[in-house]
Amino acid sequence: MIQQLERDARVAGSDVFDLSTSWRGYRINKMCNALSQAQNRDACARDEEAFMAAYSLTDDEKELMRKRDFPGLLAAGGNIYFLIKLGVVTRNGLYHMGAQMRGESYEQFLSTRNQREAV
Amino acid sequence: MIQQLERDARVAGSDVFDLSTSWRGYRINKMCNALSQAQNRDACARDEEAFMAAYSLTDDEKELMRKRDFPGLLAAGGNIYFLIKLGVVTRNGLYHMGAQMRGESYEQFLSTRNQREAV
Amino acid sequence: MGRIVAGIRTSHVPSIGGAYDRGRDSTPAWKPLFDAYVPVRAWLKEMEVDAAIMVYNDHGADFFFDKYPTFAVGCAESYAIADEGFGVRPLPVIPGDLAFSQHLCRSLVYDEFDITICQEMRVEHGFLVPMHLCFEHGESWPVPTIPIAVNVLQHPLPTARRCHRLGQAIGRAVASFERDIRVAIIGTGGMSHQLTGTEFGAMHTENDLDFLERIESDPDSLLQLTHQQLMEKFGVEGIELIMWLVMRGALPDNVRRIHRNDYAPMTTGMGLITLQGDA
Amino acid sequence: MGRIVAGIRTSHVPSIGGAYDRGRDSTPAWKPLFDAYVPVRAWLKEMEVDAAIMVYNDHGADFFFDKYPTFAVGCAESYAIADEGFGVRPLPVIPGDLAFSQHLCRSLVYDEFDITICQEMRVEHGFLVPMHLCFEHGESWPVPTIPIAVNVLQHPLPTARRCHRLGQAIGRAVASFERDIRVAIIGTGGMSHQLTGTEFGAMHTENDLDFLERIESDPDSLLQLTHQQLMEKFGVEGIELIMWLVMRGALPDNVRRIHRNDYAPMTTGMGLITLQGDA
Ligand SMILES: [Fe+3]
Ligand SMILES: [Fe+3]
Repeated sequence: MIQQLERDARVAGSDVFDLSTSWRGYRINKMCNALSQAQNRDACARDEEAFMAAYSLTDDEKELMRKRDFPGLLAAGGNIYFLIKLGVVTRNGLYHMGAQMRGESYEQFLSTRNQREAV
Repeated sequence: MIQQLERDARVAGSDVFDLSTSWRGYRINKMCNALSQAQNRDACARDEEAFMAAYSLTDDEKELMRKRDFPGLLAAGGNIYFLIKLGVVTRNGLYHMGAQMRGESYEQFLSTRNQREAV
Repeated sequence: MGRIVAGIRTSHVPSIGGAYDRGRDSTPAWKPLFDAYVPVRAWLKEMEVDAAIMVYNDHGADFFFDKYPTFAVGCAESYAIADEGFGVRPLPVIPGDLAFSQHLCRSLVYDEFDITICQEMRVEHGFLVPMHLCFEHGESWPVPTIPIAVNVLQHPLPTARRCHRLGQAIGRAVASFERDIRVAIIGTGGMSHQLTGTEFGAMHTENDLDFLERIESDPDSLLQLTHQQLMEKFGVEGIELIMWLVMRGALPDNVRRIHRNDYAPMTTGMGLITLQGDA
Repeated sequence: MGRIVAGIRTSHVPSIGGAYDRGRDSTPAWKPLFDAYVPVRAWLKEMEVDAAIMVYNDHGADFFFDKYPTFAVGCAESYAIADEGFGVRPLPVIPGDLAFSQHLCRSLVYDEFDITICQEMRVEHGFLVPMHLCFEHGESWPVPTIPIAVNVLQHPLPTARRCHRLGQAIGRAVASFERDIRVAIIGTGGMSHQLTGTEFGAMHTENDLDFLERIESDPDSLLQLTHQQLMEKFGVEGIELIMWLVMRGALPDNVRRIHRNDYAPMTTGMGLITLQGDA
């Protein structure tokens, strides 16, 4: 058996989503997973606080969500593919999230791309 | 690779529950699976016809269910472990079903057991 | 490093759970079964086990044929009691060992076992009957337990050899764990039974005794049996015995037998054998 | 007996789906990507393929971390289009080939792959983008397709070698099928991308080109790479490239390359390579 990953591996400044992260972020990801259904997207848009409470988010997790702090949600165990569903509801596309992770504006981020029209 | 099972294998007069059976019995087993939840047991007990319709049972499957024909439900692809849940709701315990499969009365079946009190 | 110090194989017949819940363990029909586990519980206490691994199968309580795994491993802090169709049994929630589960999952996947990793898992009689036979509980259970569910319901099932190899891989995973834990592994199910067809209730006591003998002294002779051969010997539902092979694979080759029992009151051979691996 | 006659590796970036649905395939930003697939579709039509196998990953559309399989194989008559969080895309339901799926599942399990068998499975961009890039559709799709989902989201992931071995086992399963079908296998995902952290959007075009070269001429050199090494070369999310190895394992050793393209407009290397296996 060859170990595939160093303990608490970080690659290119990023955490690797492993079982430890997944357990830590379970509530966040379960909430985001529900957003694959239209009625849950409506429920989230209608009353975000009640929606977060229904998925037992902790106070810290709720605060990250209220601030639309995507790097913070990732650090709390959010998985990027589940956060993308949250992005749809909160009108934060992947590239907006990415700009935030890079500490740039959306425009700054786009200016670094080879073909910024391929959004 | 060693083949584990003859095609359409029968063992001791019984079908083997394989992928073909599972696909054939999918509606029946999905309905029975729902009976793991109390509110579905109530729904089934309250209005069995509506419950069967909600799981898209065919007319033949509905008729087997109305007749409490457990050998028939097995032949239609029902899995014994899921049918047991249906047995709970319809008051047909496993040994009642078994007696039916053997073509015996419940009393006859019990009389063949080593310790009939271990029910 | 962890060590597997105890191996147990036991049936998990649901009616044992019913008898247990109704306090019928001393009736003439049930006493021969329950009495056999009194020394097992005492022995397990003496063995000072830190964690248990329960190799069992789900009978439709938490898995459905929409997405049916070959091997599913629990990876949570605790496991709820499933409703199997008649309400939730009055048993405490099962404590898990999260770090141990995570290590086990990593080790198994990197060892080329394609498990389904379950961070939510509700357990049922296949797990619970062996649990309350082997461990006492008041408000809680004495050891954290990791569920490993094996598909024995919907053919194609994992081969006997694959089950044994899974056991060997579990053994490697335990040995490479960072904490010095003492682990019991429990393989459940069987023995002979047939729950469908005109031979409903048929048992094969001779074959059960032969299996009890072989799994102790000559497990290799069982690994080449096909599912067809196993079902012809033990009945269609007796195929559950492949789960005993997982447990056998996890133990060292040389083991000492401590307890053995068999009892066949109704429709299933209720076998029990315990093995001590620190010989 | 079945034969794998075509192998395709392609990215499955979701924005390709968005561009497709909005009819933007001829804009300057998207034309270089979409144009590359025109000859691929013509070639696949010429190859007279009877069925396709799509090796992809689910990105949280139909699987959640409550029960996360390493390998999941579709075994149904058809597969619905999943809602990924923004409604259901206007695409026809995917036709399956039930008997072929059932054979594939039996063969893989008896070959010691511990798959999760899915009789209900909804497919998403990881599957759909390659589907509409490779096949034309009106009201329906021209070939039945079998989904095989690989865990590339939640580590531990299957090793590169295990993915390649899965491909080899798929090859054996196709060869032992009773019908003389011609099969295309499509391995999707990648190439380099990083969707988290301060290096969001980083691409590694040199490494992508090297990978395109090696998967054609020297796949063995890729099998010993660990996930750590792969992520360091291709970014954290670029690990999806392990799915290309499944496809490579399913093809004969000697293959002829037909098409090749790469394009990197935004945040992901969009690679394409097709191989013909009847050389
Ligand atoms: Fe059982
Ligand atoms: Fe992807």
